[in-house]
Amino acid sequence: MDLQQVLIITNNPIVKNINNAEICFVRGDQRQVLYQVLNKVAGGHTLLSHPLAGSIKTEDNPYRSVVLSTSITEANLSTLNMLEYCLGKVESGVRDGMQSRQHDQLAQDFQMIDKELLDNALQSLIRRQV
Amino acid sequence: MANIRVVHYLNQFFGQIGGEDKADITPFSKDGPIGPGTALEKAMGDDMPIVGTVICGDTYFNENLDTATEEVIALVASFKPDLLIAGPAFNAGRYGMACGAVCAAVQEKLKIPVVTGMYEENPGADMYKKNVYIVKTGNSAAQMRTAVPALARLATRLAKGEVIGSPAEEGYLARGIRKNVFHEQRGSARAVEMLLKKIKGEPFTTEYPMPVFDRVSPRPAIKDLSKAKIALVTSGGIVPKGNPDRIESSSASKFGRYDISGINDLTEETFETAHGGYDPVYANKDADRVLPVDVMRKLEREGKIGKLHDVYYATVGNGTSVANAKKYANAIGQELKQENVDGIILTST
Amino acid sequence: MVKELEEVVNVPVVHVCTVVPISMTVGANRIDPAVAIPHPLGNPQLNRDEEFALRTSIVEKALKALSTEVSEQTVF
Amino acid sequence: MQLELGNILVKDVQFGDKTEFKNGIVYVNGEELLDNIKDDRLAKMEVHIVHPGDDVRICPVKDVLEPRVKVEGGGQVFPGIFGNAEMVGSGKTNVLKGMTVLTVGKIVGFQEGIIDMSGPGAEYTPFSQTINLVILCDKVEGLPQHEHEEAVRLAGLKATRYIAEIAKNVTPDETFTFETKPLTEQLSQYPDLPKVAYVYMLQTQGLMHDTYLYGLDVKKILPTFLYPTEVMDGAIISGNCVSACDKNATYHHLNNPVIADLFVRHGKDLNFIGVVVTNENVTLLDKERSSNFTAKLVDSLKVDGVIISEEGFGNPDADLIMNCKKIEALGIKTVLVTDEYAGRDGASQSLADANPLANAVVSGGNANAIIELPSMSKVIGYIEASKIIAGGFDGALKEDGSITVEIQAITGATNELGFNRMGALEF
Repeated sequence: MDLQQVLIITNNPIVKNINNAEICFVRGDQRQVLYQVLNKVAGGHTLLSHPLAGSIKTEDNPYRSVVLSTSITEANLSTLNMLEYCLGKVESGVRDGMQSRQHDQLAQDFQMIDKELLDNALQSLIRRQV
Repeated sequence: MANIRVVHYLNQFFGQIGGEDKADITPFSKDGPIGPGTALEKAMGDDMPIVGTVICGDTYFNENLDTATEEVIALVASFKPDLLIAGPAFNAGRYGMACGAVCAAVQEKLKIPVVTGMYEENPGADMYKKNVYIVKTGNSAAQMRTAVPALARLATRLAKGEVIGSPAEEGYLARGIRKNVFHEQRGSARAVEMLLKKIKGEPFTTEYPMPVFDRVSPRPAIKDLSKAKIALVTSGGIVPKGNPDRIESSSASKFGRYDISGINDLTEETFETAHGGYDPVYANKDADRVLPVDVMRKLEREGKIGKLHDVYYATVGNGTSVANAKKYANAIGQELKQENVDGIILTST
Repeated sequence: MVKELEEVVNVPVVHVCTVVPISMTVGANRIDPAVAIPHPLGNPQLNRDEEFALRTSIVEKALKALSTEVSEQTVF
Repeated sequence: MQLELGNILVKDVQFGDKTEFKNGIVYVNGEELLDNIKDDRLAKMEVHIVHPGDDVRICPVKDVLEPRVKVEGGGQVFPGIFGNAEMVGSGKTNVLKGMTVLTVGKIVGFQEGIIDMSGPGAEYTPFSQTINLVILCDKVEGLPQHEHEEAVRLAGLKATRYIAEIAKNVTPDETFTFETKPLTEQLSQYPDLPKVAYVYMLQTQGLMHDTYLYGLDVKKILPTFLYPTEVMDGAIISGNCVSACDKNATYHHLNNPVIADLFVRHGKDLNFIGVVVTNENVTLLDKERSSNFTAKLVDSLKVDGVIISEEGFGNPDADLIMNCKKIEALGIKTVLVTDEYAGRDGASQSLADANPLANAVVSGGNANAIIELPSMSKVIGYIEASKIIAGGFDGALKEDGSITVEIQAITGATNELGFNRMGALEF
């Protein structure tokens, strides 16, 4: 696949102008990104990267970029299931009142890590037929 | 040490008032222990007298949940207790619900430790085990002899502020709280042990039972439809003609709340769909095809249901139903709770 | 949505829906299968009376679901 | 493949004029050590020695290593980083037991990793029980994070190799022999015992989350087979900076407890066939592919059961469940080792994925549990980091120097190899 077939949902300000990829910028926290992903998956887009980051607590991490296909097929129930479960995880963190840290000084580092994970996903996808 | 004042909650049967015929009796209290309370008091020892017993009929309690709870709390409070014990309810469903509700309310309002006992499959156990300690009992009053010491033991520990051990040690139903402990063996050794048992087909206990899915346990059925107030909610985007709230056709950021008192039928002239995800022709022609107001009114007239709630709620589920659910179902739910509806019909396209 | 309503309002909720697997996925406990996506409680092919009867039967099934005890996800 | 591990019991580590091992004591010439590991990318480096019971807090810890040196057999410890990726895992290897080399450096803002040598925090990390040679590294101005990570990683590896050299000609205090035969022979060695393999998941998400196998970035591998003894010779090293509580430090890899405990029962209760190494990637297709290959490899090993260990949390939970599901579908029994993020009150959903087939799980504990760490008279590193480390939160660092953190911030606290005795249970 090439980047034209890729839709990136992100709230990370340093994710922009990735060649031909379609970027949907979400103003909001990681939850909002995931809800947007959920909308798209329910609308038939294929989820390509896992909605959660690895080993960075969702309630701490302000930035998240998730990769989907631009093409639309039937909504995938098992993906919806997974998203629901991931959202459960994120929401439980919110309920716990754990979103308590200041992110100002960390913002750049979180942005950089998120971008790095995104680049890894794109590199892995780019040579692939979907 | 001063005595620990214990209050005991019982239903009409264990309170020695009578059987099902007395199940609608309103709450009242008596000094001292009654029925199973006598054995409980004995098991707890001299420094934990049961100073009073509060009794309420199961039917009355369950049919008047809010008022009954308040009445019971007031009676409990009048004894100035340090601890409340309810039941045990064994497998009696309504009694279990009452014991759970009383315990939860007393714990929250009076801020004293509470404990009850019931059979694992009692619906009250499922409902309240997360909030209160429920000692695991057998399924009928025949098991009173084993239930009493278990209940007394945990009650004593709770009253004295002792550290409560694991469900297995203390005999209560697991509450779903994950706590760190130090095991005898390190994790890898435990894993090897568990694997060998699993391969041999021997029983083993997982340290983390997988939640299959974050389900909500089914709520009890409506007993009498002819008295029930039913609310309609739809994710099919049915709105008054002109879409006064400007509900978006997809990714809706809000929900609508519309009064249908006096409306017997949704017509092409009065209602339409704001949904952008399906062919709107059919719903625009007759919105009852998504939100069955006409049928509900007929059933209301026929007395098959008590009342159709005057307000219905509409959202747009265009690929967004799952998403928006988390955001606004809560808000709709809070409103419907205030209105004391008895059941909800949710229609989706 | 159905899950949250049941939890928050603490009363039975029946989900009248066209795609039963989705309803299962979103965690509905009482499920009442409907006709088709654009007209879950109707059928434009039928005449007015027939359609009303069809809708009545679906709603009555929903009410039956509300008044039936269930212990797990149940399709009526 | 047969390996004899020779443990040299280290009584103490002290600074000295010459780096050598004498009378049970490791003497370190600090300047020579720093000389050996110097890197243009690192501006300032310091060496400290800390002991169990010291009133010392180390923070933020990047990696923990253990000095090991090949005495006999091919290759060298940390193959692929050093030398030509020659196969390791046979012959003899000496270990300086009881000490670690521990790197400290602030690489990203939210990086974590506290080791308290005494007090309540010490109970949660195994590295409060070892004598630690601490190497503190500061980067030169403007060095990008991935270069910084690499520089600190190499500094740790080089320092460990430098120290390990002194163990080469020492007669070990105790020796242990581990052997795994080639597959067909191993399968027939104990025909009556259940055959067991180990599925070893490694964090491979990208910067700050990487692991290396014979020097190769593990996100680029397909799941592969290893003899357990290869791991003991440093075939797997950590490049992981995040998630202190449940990342596998290089020390954990070298001393992998699953491998150790499977060997304890090997030939008695089970037949330990070998190790399948797999990764934890970011895309779903990569996850599917890796878990397919893992299941296929496990199937080809003809085993009755596997232990699967996770590293990290979040999307790796999906890999864990996929591996479990696909291996169980083959009729092979699984036990999972993971940890939990159940919220501070322990009431939240623990993992980001679940499946009823995962019915045998060992938990390394709830990483969100809160702990109060009193102030320490000495801090090595940057205590300000505790304000922003992943387990910390606003107000975590109090004026008296005490901090309130989730145990997530403590290095190795909820290790998912099952290194510790701690675990979470339902109450």
